[in-house]
Amino acid sequence: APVEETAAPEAAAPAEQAAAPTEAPAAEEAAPAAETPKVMGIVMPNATHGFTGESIKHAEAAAKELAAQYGFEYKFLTAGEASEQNNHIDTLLNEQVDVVVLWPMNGDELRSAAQKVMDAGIPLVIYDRLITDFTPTVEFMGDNVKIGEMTGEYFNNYFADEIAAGETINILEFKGDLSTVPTQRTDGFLSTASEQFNIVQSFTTDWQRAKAMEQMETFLNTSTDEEISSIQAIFTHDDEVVLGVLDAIAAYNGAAELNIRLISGVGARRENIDTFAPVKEQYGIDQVTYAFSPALIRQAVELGAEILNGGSPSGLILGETVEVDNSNGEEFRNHPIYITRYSLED
Amino acid sequence: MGNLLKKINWEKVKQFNSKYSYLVSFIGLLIFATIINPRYFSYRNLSTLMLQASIKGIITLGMSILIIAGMIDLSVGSLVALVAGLSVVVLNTTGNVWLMLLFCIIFGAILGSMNGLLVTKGKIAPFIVTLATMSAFRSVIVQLGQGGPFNVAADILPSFRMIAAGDVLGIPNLALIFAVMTVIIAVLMAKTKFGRYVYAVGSNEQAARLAGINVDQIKTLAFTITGLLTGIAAFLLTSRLTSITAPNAGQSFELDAIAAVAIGGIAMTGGRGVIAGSFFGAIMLQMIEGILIAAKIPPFLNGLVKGVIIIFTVLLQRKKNND
Amino acid sequence: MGNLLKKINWEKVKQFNSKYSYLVSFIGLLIFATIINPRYFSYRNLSTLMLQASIKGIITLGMSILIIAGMIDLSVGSLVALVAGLSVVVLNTTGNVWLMLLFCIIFGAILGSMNGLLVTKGKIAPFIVTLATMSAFRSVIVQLGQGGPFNVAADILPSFRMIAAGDVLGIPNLALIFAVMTVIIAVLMAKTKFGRYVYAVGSNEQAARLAGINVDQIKTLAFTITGLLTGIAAFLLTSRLTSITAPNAGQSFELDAIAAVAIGGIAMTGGRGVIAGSFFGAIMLQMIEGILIAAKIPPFLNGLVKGVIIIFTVLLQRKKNND
Amino acid sequence: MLLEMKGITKFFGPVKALDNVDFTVADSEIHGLLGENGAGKSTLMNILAGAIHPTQGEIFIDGNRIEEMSITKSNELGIRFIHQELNLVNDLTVFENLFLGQELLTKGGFLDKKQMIARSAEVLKRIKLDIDPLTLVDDLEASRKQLVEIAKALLFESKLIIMDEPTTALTNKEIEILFDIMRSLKDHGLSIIFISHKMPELFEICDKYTVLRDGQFIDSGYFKDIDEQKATNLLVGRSIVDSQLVKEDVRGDVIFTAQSLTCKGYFENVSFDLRKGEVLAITGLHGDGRSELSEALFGARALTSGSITLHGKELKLHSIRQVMKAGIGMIPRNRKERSIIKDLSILNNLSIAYFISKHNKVFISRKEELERFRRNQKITDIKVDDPDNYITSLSGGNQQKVIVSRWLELDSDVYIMDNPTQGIDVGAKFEIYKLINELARRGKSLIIFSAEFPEIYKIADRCIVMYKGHINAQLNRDELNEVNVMYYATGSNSEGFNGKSVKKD
Ligand SMILES: Nc1ncnc2c1ncn2[C@@H]1O[C@H](COP(=O)(O)OP(=O)(O)OP(=O)(O)O)[C@@H](O)[C@H]1O
Ligand SMILES: Nc1ncnc2c1ncn2[C@@H]1O[C@H](COP(=O)(O)OP(=O)(O)OP(=O)(O)O)[C@@H](O)[C@H]1O
Ligand SMILES: [Mg+2]
Ligand SMILES: [Mg+2]
Repeated sequence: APVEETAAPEAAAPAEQAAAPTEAPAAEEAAPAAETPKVMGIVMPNATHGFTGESIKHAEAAAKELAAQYGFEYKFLTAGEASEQNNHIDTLLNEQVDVVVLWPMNGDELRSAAQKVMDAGIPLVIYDRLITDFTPTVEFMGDNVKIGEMTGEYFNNYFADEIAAGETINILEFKGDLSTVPTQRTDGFLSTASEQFNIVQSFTTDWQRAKAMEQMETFLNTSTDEEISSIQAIFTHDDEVVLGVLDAIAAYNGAAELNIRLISGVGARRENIDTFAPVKEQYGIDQVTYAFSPALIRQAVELGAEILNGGSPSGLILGETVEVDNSNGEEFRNHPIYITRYSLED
Repeated sequence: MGNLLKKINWEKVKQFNSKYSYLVSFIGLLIFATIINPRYFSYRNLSTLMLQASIKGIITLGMSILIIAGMIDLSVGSLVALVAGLSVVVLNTTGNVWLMLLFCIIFGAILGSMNGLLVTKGKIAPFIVTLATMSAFRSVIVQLGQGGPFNVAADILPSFRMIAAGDVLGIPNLALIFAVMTVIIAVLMAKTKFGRYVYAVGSNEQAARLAGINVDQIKTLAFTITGLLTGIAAFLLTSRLTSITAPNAGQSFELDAIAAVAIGGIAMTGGRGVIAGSFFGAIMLQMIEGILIAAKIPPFLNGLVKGVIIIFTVLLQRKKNND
Repeated sequence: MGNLLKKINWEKVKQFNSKYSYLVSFIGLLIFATIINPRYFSYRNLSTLMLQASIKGIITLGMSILIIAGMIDLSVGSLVALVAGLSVVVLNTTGNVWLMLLFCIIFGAILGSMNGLLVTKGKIAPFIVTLATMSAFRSVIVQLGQGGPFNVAADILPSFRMIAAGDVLGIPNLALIFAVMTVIIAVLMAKTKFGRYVYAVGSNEQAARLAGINVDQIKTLAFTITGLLTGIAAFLLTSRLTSITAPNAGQSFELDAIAAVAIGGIAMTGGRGVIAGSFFGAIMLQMIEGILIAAKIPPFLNGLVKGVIIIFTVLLQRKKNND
Repeated sequence: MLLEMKGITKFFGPVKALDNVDFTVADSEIHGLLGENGAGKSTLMNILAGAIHPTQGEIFIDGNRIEEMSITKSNELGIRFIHQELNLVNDLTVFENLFLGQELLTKGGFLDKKQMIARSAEVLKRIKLDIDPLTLVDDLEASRKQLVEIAKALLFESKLIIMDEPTTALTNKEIEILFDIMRSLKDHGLSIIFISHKMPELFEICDKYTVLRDGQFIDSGYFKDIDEQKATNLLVGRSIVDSQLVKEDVRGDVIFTAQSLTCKGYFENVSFDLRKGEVLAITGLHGDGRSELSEALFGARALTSGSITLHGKELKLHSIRQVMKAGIGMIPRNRKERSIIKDLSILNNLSIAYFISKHNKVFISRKEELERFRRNQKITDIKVDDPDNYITSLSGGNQQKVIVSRWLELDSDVYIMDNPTQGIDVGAKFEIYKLINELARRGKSLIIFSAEFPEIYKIADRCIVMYKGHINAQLNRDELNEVNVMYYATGSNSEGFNGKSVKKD
């Protein structure tokens, strides 16, 4: 994927680019009669799992901060599926907002609505989903395919010896759910991972730790010892899922010898990094995860604020994906991505 | 004689109150929304509201029939996804919108009647049958699309999306279609034998059977009509979205439809309520979304406020019913 | 006289069949699973099965009471999340597991009774009340956690997780707790006045009232007990996961519980069925998950196969019931 | 022959409900079908109407053999069936119920509401039923519902009307109207099968009889050739001595006082008291507010004003449970809707009220439940195979016996019984009367709401006659005769000066 600009979280802060307006602490009170404040419309998916939940938190926090800083208003809308997001866009168009920041449930389903926004002459910021054959004002993306690709490459390096020796490496896959994001992660993985990786079984976890745990438990209980012992690595789509898999491994008391050496996740959550060392020590399992931070959404909101302030960002901006494994786990805690992510806690 | 007149009047008043209770809620909600946001009460906003309510609204019509018949359908959301996903394939292959519409109607009706047959021939509770088919329908379309979206081909897209995006004399097409469907179903339920039998079956199945009504047939038909309506909704949804993501298209439409039926004043126990109620119910449910926005409810609290408003809306009607 | 004997025996056989129909399904499913994967039928696997079924199973017990009483509760999944999330806070602040358990039980019961009061005092259908509270409970806990997880503090974690992970003489704690809860609820429903009243209310509310049963009280109690059981489930879930993600903890537990009740042979129309049925129902539902894994069903098709198996399991019982 | 049923056999599982029964009805004939509770009368009629299928046997209508009788087919053949239990759709209006399944349509295929309402009004007028066809059936009380059922059978041209105990919920006046209609239908060439447990009725209206016993055909013939004694013997298979009923005098103190009870729209200013060991009958015609009064006495309907004292203490009437605990039991009318818990077994149905006021243990004991059942089975003669069967497997009369037993188990001081012998056969009725006398002798007080004069006469010490929501007269045992009761029930005494009604004011 062509990266036009790699934006570190704090680098794209619009404060620097924008012609800084008067430092009005609370815009609504500061300029009540002069002119109606500009409005930013933000449309996001519902909080249905940890990632969307944290994303909403960051998006709202960012919107609040920036609104106070620059004196605009914002409307924050979430929805459970695409047609409701379409409805939200209609509502925002009725309200004649000045910029729309949209995180579509699924890109193509919002095409028609996105087109309407553009047709109405309203600048549109799209976050994290590609809409086929459509160019919004500006796009900001985490890169799910890239995460998959990087995981594949990591697996190739980790098992370089076995691959060189022509061995087949059996692995398990724990998907998120059945939607596009997991599909992209898997596609990316398959595109780079060596052909010698053999996915023995795939599970769909609905991003739930409990489900992943049950699935792993059942796999361990109902497979032959040889089958179990043959598994060398586990590819997952999410850090929470990793914890579920580890729970099951920890609870395993069967006869088979476990030869799992590597588990991959996505998220680089604090809770997971905490387990890196103890898991390595107890079970000899290495972990790798990719910092796909829910705080990235801040940058989309910042792009919206930039537009409201007269800036004109454009094109496709890709969020940074950082690889975190046992080697840099502790270091990563000082990384801006990590710091921003947990900045909202008291 | 004066006594008799009095009696009739009293009955009429009571009947009116219980019959049009949904209007009480509707007006209450409208006032509430307008207080929160004075701009709410505008033609443009209200017509958008109806447009927004239309797709789920059409499903709500079907759901009302089922609930009046004492049943329920949890599979409509998945059915939307299944029909809509495949209809994209039909459209892309044939390039013919009418063929696609026909497909949606027929395939929807077939899936609906499948639910109906499982309920009547299999003698399984509707809740369970449709819980199972909810899972099955979704699974089939996700498998067919391998998790990915079904996209309307680029050449057909611009004209096709105008079905949902267009309007007639300033009235959005979707709103118009919703209104027409409501009238058709309202007539079906109030003015035909079928409608009468649906009420009878929902109120007292045994009595209906002893009156010579073919209860199984009515139930199957109710499911079939719901499937058909859901098929139409799938068609419209496809035009509105121009892309169907199998895993979550139509997600939780069933719950929204059921909630709409309930706040439209149709009894969950069957046998009572009118279609006009579900029409307003669907619109009210959409109004709640609008209220959440206007009142600037923090996103995480949307669910709480929505739940409270639903309860409140239903309560408002119950009061009137019981007096 | 010989005639009479014959008569009685036949009745007994029929009664046995209809009473223990869930066993027919259970054995059927077990054979099916074992054919697919001979290793299925092992002590280790069966005990894990029961462990896995336990948390939702305890909720299923509550759901059975409600369904026997002719009601339903869609809010249990959200209730689990709300109670579990806050219980983590209680545990982390007090460091006392017993206090946390007490909190889960009491808070669960309070939320349950809230549902019950809305149903009885508000005269709103259980489906609608709990649809609304499902949304509300979830919203509250997501708001409190601001979308993020509630993590058990690191110092308490190792001992705390052993509640769910531990075992007694090789029997997993969770399985044991589930079994004990089943016995308690089974006795409650079969051997006490309360249980008898629940059946009566679910079968004919008016007759129950005229026999002196305080129908509202029984309904509220049924909801309260379900809330309490769900609170216990939340406690166990917290111990099992040691981290509660507010937006999706307990997600769709309600549907699983209802499906388990149904395949356990309890009539969705109320008044009939036994608790042992839901025990096996919960285990069967878990078996289906196991079968999906053992049969290596492609993930996209899981839903289809699950739906088919549910229908099939219920059908298996109906046949026996009606003959 | 209009109808011939040949060799009808029906099994319900192992239970042989009908055993090779023959049954014939000629044109223009009112045919009484007699039998004890559980004899198979309803089953036979259900088979005739196509509601259930016989295990064996044939049905001929006008000499033509009918294959696979179904509800629709029997309708088309002109057979109407008024079921023993109410089968109306409560959420529909009267006219919608009347035409249910046979709606009139306009040319466009839509429901012809206007015509259906007009025709309904006609038929309601014919049976002298003063209700608006647009009334919701739910708002009608049981006897009105029963009349709507009857009206439903008269709506279309028919050849044969089956009436399965149509009079159990009706008052004398309504029964007379029904009989008038039956006679006129007969004049028009129709035949009617009439099922009842009330001998005088049968002798008054029927031409022929057929007796069933234990599912078997016993005898058939003309009523003019037999008398009540003979009929009873045929029915029961042994002779019953009716003269044993001895009423003793009441000497107890007043234990129960109703003071100025008013329930707006139904009854007004009702006061009476009740002595220990006294049997008080309350009777009247439709619109007397009697049924609402019975509910109010039990706390099942809120009073507008007034109070009730029991044992000198004022009753808390807002909770049925409290009323029961204070020592009052009540058998409600309309068994199917108000008493039968269809998913519970016979055993559990019998026990349910006992738990409310008598049971103090933590657990239910099956042994005790069985004992309770056996004891009552002896008293009320419940015919049952296995007490663990669902109560719906019992015949109507036997269900009623279970319900009576349910309340006897409470050992209450005061019993309110609303139409307690609904559908109970001659033999068992006699047992129940004996029982009531026995209860009174043991110092229990009873308030019996009934419209059956012979019943009242057999058991009552005193009788309150209500008229339009007021107590119109209190008759002592020596004043008790049918003429007197009718005189006050129709309000003949007050006619001319104050016939004011409290109904729906
Ligand atoms: N659904 C059923 N299942 C099992 N047994 C039944 C069923 N219906 C009726 N029976 C049995 O069939 C027999 C005849 O019952 P039926 O209702 O015909 O009696 P009946 O003559 O109408 O009595 P009653 O005067 O009490 O109404 C009874 O023994 C009854 O228990
Ligand atoms: N086979 C039938 N089925 C149902 N109703 C019938 C049938 N034959 C006649 N009727 C109805 O019976 C009613 C006659 O009842 P009734 O005898 O009270 O009236 P009538 O005017 O006295 O009769 P008549 O014409 O003999 O003097 C009519 O309304 C007619 O529709
Ligand atoms: Mg009978
Ligand atoms: Mg005449």
